[in-house]
Amino acid sequence: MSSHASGAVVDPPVAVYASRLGDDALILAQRLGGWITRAPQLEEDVALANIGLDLLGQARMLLSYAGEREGLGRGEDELAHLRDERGFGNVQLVEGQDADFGEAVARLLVFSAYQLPLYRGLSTSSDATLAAIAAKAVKEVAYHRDHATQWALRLGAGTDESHRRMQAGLDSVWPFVDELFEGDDLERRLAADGVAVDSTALRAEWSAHVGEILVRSTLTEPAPGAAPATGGRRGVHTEAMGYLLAEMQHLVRSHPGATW
Amino acid sequence: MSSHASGAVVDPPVAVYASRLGDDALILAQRLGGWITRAPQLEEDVALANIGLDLLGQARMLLSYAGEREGLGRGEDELAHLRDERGFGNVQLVEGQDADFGEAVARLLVFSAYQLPLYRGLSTSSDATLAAIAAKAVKEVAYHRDHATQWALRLGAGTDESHRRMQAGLDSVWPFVDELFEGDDLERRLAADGVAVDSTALRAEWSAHVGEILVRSTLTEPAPGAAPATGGRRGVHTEAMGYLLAEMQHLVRSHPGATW
Amino acid sequence: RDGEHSFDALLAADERIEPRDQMPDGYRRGLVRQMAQHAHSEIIGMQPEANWITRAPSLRRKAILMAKVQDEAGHGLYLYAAAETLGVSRADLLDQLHAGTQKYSSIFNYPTLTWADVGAIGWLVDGAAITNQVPLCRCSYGPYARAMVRICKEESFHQRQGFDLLLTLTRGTPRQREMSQDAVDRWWYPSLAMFGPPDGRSTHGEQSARWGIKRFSNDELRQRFVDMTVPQAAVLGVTIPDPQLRWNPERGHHDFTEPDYDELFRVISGAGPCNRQRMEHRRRAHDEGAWVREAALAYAARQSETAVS
Amino acid sequence: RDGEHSFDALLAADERIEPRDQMPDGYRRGLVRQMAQHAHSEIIGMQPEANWITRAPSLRRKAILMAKVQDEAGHGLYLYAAAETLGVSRADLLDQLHAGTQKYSSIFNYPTLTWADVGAIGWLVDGAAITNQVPLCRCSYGPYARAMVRICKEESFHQRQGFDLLLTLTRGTPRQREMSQDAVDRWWYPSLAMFGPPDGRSTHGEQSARWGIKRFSNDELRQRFVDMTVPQAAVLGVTIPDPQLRWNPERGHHDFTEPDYDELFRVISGAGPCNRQRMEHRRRAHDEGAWVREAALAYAARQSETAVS
Repeated sequence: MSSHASGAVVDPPVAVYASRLGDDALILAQRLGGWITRAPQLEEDVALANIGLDLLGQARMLLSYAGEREGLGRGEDELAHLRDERGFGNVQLVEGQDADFGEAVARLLVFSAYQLPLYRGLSTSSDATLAAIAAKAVKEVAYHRDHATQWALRLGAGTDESHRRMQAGLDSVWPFVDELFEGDDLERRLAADGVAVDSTALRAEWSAHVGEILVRSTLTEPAPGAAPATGGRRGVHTEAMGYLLAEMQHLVRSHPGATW
Repeated sequence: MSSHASGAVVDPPVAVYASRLGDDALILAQRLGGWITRAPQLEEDVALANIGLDLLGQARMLLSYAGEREGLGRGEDELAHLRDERGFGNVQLVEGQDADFGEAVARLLVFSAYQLPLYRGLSTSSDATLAAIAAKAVKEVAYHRDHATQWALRLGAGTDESHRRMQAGLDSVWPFVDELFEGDDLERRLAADGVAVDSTALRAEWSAHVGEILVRSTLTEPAPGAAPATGGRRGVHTEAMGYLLAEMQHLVRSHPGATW
Repeated sequence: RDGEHSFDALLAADERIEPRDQMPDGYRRGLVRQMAQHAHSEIIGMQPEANWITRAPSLRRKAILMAKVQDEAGHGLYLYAAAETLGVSRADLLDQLHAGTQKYSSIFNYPTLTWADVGAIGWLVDGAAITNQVPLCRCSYGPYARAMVRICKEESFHQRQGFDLLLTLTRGTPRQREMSQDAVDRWWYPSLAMFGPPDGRSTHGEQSARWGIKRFSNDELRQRFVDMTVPQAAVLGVTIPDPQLRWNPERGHHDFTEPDYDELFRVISGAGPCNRQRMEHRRRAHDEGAWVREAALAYAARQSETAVS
Repeated sequence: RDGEHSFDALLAADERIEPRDQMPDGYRRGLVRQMAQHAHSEIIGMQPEANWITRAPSLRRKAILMAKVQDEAGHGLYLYAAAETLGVSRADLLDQLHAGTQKYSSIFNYPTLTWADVGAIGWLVDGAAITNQVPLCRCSYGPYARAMVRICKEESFHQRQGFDLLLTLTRGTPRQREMSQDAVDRWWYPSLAMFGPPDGRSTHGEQSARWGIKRFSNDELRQRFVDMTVPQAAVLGVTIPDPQLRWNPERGHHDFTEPDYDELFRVISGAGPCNRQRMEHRRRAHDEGAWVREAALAYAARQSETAVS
């Protein structure tokens, strides 16, 4: 599918790159938004909303920038609400609907432990806008990672049931880990120019952090996935994605041209 | 809200009436469609698909007729996919997402026991199209009611767990019973002309059938609801409806003017 | 300071009662009941708005809505904390909410059917809440008064956001305008009913007034809300669904049609369109979160053991 | 008729083996394995298409799709029943599916990402299935052969519906055309892989051929499918994603690029994009339905007791 038909950002590379990272943040924010009023305690409704808001803020800046560099007059809302599924470039990890709080913690741990070194690297990007967005976001994501870490420790070492559920959550998100560090030509070229971060280089820090948490919380690292996810950056998603987008986009799609 | 803005059928009365009955069938078909691949056994996947297909067929004929009598050039698909929530006239009973198979059986029992005498009455409507649609549908709905009845008996008198769940299903759909027999001015006027069926007159047969099933299956009739549902015919729905429509309409809304 | 004498003296001097002060049992009980009900309303009130977070039609509005619902959780936390100064626990109060022995505001038992409902809730429901709550910033119980100061500041922000949302719709497409009018039509009378029964039928009013908890009657507050809201409706260009509504120059107030108080009592007693759904949602979140709370307690206990040993 | 002699005689005469006939253990085992795998494929194969029932873009297409998925459940029922003539039970076969000890077709481990995928599945996947299955209508085991006759009739109906769906898209808007090409791009090679490994790497082929179960080799069937499909693609106006694809007048067949058989083996052994999801969905439906099946059994037992007493 030519990406134009699906609404994907296709040019220039920096716009594609910004839209991918923006999509990661947007889709996870959407999932976290669905948690509010369903959290195990009020403090956690507040915390998940906070993290969702941070991610949504990152998504807005990144998608706005993608639209600006694309130069076709699309802003954050056109990109969020008027692209088709095949036009989204997020990793599949962020699409999943959490079976329970244990899975939500596992997903956030895995994602924030990836996003933190990514944004830290990006904060020295030769692209001043990306650098500024990332510099602001690093502080937010450090909090996300810490929050997920604290919960992983509590759940992993809490009760037998919480240990079991936290482990099941990890098992469930683990097949989506490899895709985070996959990289592709576009990213490599941008990284060579000092614009992007080479995501394959982030795995060491990720493994060190997540590995330490697993040990401290007596959780077992799931076996390397037989079927690692792949394709999100090329617009190949899980079947959960279509339902997420239907919900997210329906109102805007129902009122062509309206302002909200 | 003026019904035009929401896309509701507003004139002539027979078109409104046909669209209401069509919406009942459409929305329940949509819910049954979601059951396929999730039924307790293969035979039941087949049966629920059958019932869903019957209802979808009724919906298509009723909505096509509504569009025809409305005379604005709208067909079944415009009515199904391009009306807003406030423009749908179905009863709230059919909107609910079943918590389990017991609730699905309870909903189908309650609904088909209403639809059967309704269609039987309508098969002698002075409106030849409505009469023909109803005459065909009577046979289908008789099967639906029988199917739901057989399951209500099996579950009610099966095991302790199935009894508990079947009772919970009944309790859950019971607040939506009164609305079926509520009637309104439009219906009364059409009934006086021999076009429509006065739904208030259907309750006796409904109660006789459902009451007998409850006795035979040792189930308890839930207490009359403190908060009976109302408003579906005027476009006031439950909060589940918006999500159902987002899923149902998203693709069509995403491709304005396309043919499928 | 000692006992009831100083309690009366503090009241008379319009000073704040603090947790360590002695106070009549009825005062304490009434305050706990009111603060709990207020906290519960914040928590249950998250649901009708959260219903639109995943469907908000712009990312800016999504962020505003998410932040608003988050604020409501925060308000719940302040209020439970304020109630805890009187020797009750949040866990017990939540149990009473879940058991149905403590109430929450009837307004949250109506469904949010369209995006415009989010605006109408902000404008009308938060507007009514502020009218009710501003006087509470000066109520006699210190922790409650201080919580209300913070809450009112945020609520008035929310009310402006709701107004702004509606204004965008009323200046938008014909369908958007219809959507706003429809929302106002459905939320107007339930908002009026938020002030409670008319003074003649109100139960706790007099004693609360003497204790400096309630400074204006239900009807006074309702009138104040109507007078504040009518000119805002004109700016929005929506019609308030009350043909009797008009300015009465003799009274210096608007005349208006009272809400259906029988409906109010029905909804309070459980018969609103969403009572069952709201309570089930709340109980499910609580029950499904039990294992998480237990794990956190077990972990904390183990940590403090380790710290001691 | 007695024993192996008559079994061989029946095979030699190209007559059907029936359940009461004696047959070699290997024949029986192989048939059970193949019929079970075939039945499981129908059941799991419902999922990728059912994924679009609630989202179909017209009521007519929704009805067609619902009927198709229903047919697949029906095919599963025929095939389990045919397998049961060999002394196994559907419940046991399902247990083996759920335990992962029996397989299903690898094709259903790919996701349906857009509406066009529903068309591509009908056109390509059902097209490949028919190519595989038509010869089975003449296979040596009677109940299997008769089940296949019914199934093939319905499958060819499904294939035309899939083609018609895609044709509507390729004659539609540019976005619809792109959507169809994208679907064909993603489903082409997995469909080619449905015929199994190339003849050199196939495990059960020879014995099955001798027993009259498999009448053509994997590669013969794959070639037949390609030759049938290429002109249909031209009518649709979609490009088959194979730059090597061309008519070879000497062979009287199309040359084409083989699918990635390593991927096929990976997907069969559990590493497709949706293996986990499909199995979890299937197991969940089965587990969540256990109480219903138990209730039906308990009720039937009580009914027959009552009938006897």
